[in-house]
Amino acid sequence: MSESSEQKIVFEGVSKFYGEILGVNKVNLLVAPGITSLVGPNGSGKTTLMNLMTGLIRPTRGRISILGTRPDQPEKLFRKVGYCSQYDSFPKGLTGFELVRSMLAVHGFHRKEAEPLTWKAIERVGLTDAAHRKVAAYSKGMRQRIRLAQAIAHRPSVMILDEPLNGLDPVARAETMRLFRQLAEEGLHLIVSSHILHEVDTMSDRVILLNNGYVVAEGEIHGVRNEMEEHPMQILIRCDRPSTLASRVFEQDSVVEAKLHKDRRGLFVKTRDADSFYLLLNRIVTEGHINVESVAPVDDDLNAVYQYLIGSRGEDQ
Amino acid sequence: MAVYEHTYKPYAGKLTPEWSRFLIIPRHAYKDIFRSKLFTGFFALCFVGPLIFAIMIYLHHNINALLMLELRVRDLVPINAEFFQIFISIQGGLGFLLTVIIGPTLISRDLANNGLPLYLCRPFSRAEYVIGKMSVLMILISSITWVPGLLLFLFQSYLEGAGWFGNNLRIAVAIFLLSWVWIIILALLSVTISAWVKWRMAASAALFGLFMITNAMGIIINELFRTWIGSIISLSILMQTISDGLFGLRDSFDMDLNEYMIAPVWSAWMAFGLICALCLFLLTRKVRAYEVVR
Amino acid sequence: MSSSADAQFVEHASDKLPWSLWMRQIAAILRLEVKKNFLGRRAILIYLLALAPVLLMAAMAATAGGEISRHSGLAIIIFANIFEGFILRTVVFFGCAWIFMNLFRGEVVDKSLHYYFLAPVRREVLVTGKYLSGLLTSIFLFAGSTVGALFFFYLALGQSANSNYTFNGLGLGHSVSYISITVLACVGYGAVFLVVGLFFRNPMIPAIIIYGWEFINFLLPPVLKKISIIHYLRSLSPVPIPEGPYALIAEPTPAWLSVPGLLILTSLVIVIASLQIRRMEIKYGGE
Amino acid sequence: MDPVISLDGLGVKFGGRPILKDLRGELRGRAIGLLGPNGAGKTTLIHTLLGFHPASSGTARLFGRDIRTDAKSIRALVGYMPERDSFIADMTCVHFVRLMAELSGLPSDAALERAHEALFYVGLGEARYRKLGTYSLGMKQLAKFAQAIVHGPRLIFLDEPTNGLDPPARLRMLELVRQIRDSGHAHILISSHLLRDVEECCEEILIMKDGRIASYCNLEEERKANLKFLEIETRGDSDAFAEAVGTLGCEYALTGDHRIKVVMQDGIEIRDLYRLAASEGVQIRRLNYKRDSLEDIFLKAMEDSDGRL
Repeated sequence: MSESSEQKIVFEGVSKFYGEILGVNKVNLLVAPGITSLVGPNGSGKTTLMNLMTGLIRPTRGRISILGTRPDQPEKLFRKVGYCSQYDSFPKGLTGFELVRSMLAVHGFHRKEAEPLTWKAIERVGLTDAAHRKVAAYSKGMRQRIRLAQAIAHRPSVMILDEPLNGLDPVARAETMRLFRQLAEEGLHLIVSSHILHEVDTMSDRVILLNNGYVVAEGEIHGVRNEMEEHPMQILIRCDRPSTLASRVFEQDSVVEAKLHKDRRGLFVKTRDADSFYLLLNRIVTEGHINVESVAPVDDDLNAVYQYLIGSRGEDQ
Repeated sequence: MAVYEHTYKPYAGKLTPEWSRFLIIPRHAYKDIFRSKLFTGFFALCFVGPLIFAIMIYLHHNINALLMLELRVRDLVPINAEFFQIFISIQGGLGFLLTVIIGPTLISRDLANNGLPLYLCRPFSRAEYVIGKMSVLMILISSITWVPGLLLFLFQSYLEGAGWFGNNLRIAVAIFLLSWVWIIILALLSVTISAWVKWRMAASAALFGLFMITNAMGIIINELFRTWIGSIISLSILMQTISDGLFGLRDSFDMDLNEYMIAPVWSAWMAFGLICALCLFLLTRKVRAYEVVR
Repeated sequence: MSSSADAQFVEHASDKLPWSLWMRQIAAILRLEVKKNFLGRRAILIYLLALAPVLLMAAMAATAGGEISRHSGLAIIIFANIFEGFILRTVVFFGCAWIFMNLFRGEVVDKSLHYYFLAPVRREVLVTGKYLSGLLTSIFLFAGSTVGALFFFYLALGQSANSNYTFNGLGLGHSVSYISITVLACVGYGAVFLVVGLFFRNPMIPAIIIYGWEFINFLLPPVLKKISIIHYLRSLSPVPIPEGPYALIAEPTPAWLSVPGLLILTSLVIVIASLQIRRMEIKYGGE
Repeated sequence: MDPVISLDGLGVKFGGRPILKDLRGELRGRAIGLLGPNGAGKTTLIHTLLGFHPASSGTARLFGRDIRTDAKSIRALVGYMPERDSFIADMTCVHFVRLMAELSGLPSDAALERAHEALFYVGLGEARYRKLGTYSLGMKQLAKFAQAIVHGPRLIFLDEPTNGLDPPARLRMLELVRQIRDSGHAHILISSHLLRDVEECCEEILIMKDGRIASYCNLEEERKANLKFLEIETRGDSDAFAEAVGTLGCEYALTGDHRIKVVMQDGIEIRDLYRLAASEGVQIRRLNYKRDSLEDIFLKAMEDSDGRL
């Protein structure tokens, strides 16, 4: 095995079927350190991909290697992998502290090693005050965080996190994302799935888009956007007289569409040549017939990429 | 062309009377239950008993038929309290099987799917919920116990003549009360078990086991301590004691009960009351919109 | 990111079998599981089961003590019957069924099995740890229950007969046999139910089938008898109990054969469990 | 007109531990966002208003009806979409929604009609004849939503309605909420952790912390209050542009590559900035007021209420 694949997560032609039902199909991936987000509709195979990485399920075809280890060797794999699954359930009757410590003990840590690691992990997710309360009495966000603590406690170099922000309150979301960034900068692999696109946008280094079990796009977000040439740039200009603006923007041939916002206080403009359009806008506004409130590109983000590649049809309707 | 916009609209129509709303639960439950052909078949079989008993009553009063079958009235089972008691206990046994089949999932499925808040966030109380769930069983078991039982009784009084009805009114009362004791205990027990045991098989087993184990324990206790306390611990002997009390019979099933083992009827009724109270207590603990974890 | 602890593990794994690591892991699993077995809500049932024979014998001692002590010969046979019929076939059987089937099935129902599957534990180590925890629990409870039952039985025999039978007669030997039979029963039934809990989605039915098999054991031809646990346990009983008129008599297996036989059966079953769990996928159903 | 919800010293305790403490206030908005960190008591408040928990002190009124005495008639007026997966086993979706309507007192036929209407409205098509057990998470959310509106309630509680939804489903859910809000027939109370969702469909915000009300405000008014900071993203010679802005007399700061924050002075308009841009040949790629976004409001409420964070 080459030096580079020892440092990466590798999927080679991986397919998983549950009976006749498709989990994921023909997945080829090479994931480098940093935050990689999995995005896609429900049932598109995100969780399947994560469960495959951690050996909870076995691929029907293909080969997976996590930093050079096969997922069917749990005794080696989980020295370097931590998985925060979506299952919101816990062994009965434990406090948060006991949960993390006893799982560390199952890892094989001595008690004197396990305790400081436990406290460190609980501190990192901000649960120190609640550490000695029963997990069963935790709120949803706290349960989410103690699962996270359990996954990072043994200091893995790969973290797999299935919707780790689900149920967290705004403050905890921001803190957790900060923690992820910090871990990524320490050189960890973080595989994160999420539905909240603007958060994925700000947090991740690269994105893997899944749909119906297939990988439909992967890479750095803005890179993905730029490759989709056939889609012109869309810009929203909020102003007091959008219809006047509309009549002016067609001076330029590269503008393909101008559409009023529903509330009639803004205009969507689609153009193939953004540079010259912005310069035109400078002139129009300077002339003084229109008062602009705000200007923003609409589709320079993951949301737009998602719309184009997966569409707004979402689930099985 | 007219375009109709379908927007959110409030409801302004009539509402059903509040007292009748608990019946919504059995109505919907039956749709589900009778979709199973097996169950429908079984339920139909429960009416074979009443038919046979009706034929027996009929034969008693039809000399021609007897002649044709070459039977004499003497050969037939006499129609008396015991006759009806046997009828009710057979039908009650079928009612038990019915309960084992449909009882365990009544509440447990709602609990497992977290459905209780959906019921209770509506103008629908906990009591209505429990009564609704119990009435799923109460209606079914009624239809195979006291309803045909009383019909048989009326049939017999019609054929026998006016005097019989008046002289044997106690039987009718016994049929009715015993059926209800049985119905209430089955419905309450199964609803309670259903609320506490989520796993269907385990719940069925628990219901079955409850009768078996209490019976075994009761008998052991009776034997060891030479007492009748065991007779009211055993659910089946308890029921039989109540039955005998109501019909005015004694050790009617030849259970080889020794004299000292026959529990006084009042103690049986008290045990019955205790069981009901215990079930209700357990139910109120579990049937809640939300569990509060401290 | 690698900690010193990490490096230590790798070193272990590479050269020889890491027994000390396995021992630590088993100990950790044991601690977790034993706590769950004893303190979980599911434990109430086994406490009741374990308590039942003790209470029964206590009640007997309290009320019928005098009578029993007059016919101590009969009493010994009565106890042998209670032991086999009630303690062995009912309490230990269902108790073990409950404890051992819950080890894996219970965690699937609670959706908490993945915590173990996400730890760097060999699945064989996991099976061993869980089995030992079940064993610890069941032996503690049911051997305790047997001891309690014996205690009240001797109490019932009355003072004079008591000391006679217990210390001069066969009593002490019988007691030791009864307790060791209970322990062996836990070992054997435990292994069987561990596997049943792994293989079947709904273990209730196989449990009932096994119960039936053990129940009709006396009717079986000698060859089939040997594939059951109750047969070996019965062979060890200090007071033979007739199997009834319809029984096919099989030569009771001598102790030097039946004890290792049971143990071999057990280890075989554990190996099967380990193989099965290596292939197990987490699905929890309804996903 | 009565306020939708009026809180009158409402307190709730579980086992002696106070969860809600002396809540006071009158909520009147058409769509009210209920925000707060985990454990702040949001869900408890909803449950108490539904009558699931008894008030230990004070009381609350919905449309003028007291929760202590009129719980049943209140529950006839509200619809509730719980946070957790909730349904009734082994039923088709239509059947489920119909049953729920009947429990609210609708006659069987009317219930069926309304069930189809509600499902059409939330956009569950042919799938409404399928069993709920086969539904994906997003569809279950929609079914849950349908049951909350089927009986035409006047107040709808939505507990984390967008939780777990994928992006298109989330947009659809928010659109539905806005439609109901704009129909004027029902008030909506939404509890959520996703500030952006609340921002998109609520008019009023109730922020809770530690069982108390940390802030209650009208979003639109809050936003209008602060129109001084402009954030601009440019393409071209941004340093020159920034200096030119400085000559207007505005304070400015470069916040990153091509990003400038400007404090607008009285008498200066956005048009003036465009004039500068035109003369410097700079493109203004992004321009907007740095309003008090909901996030700011939220963080401020968190700080105000206890000073630490």
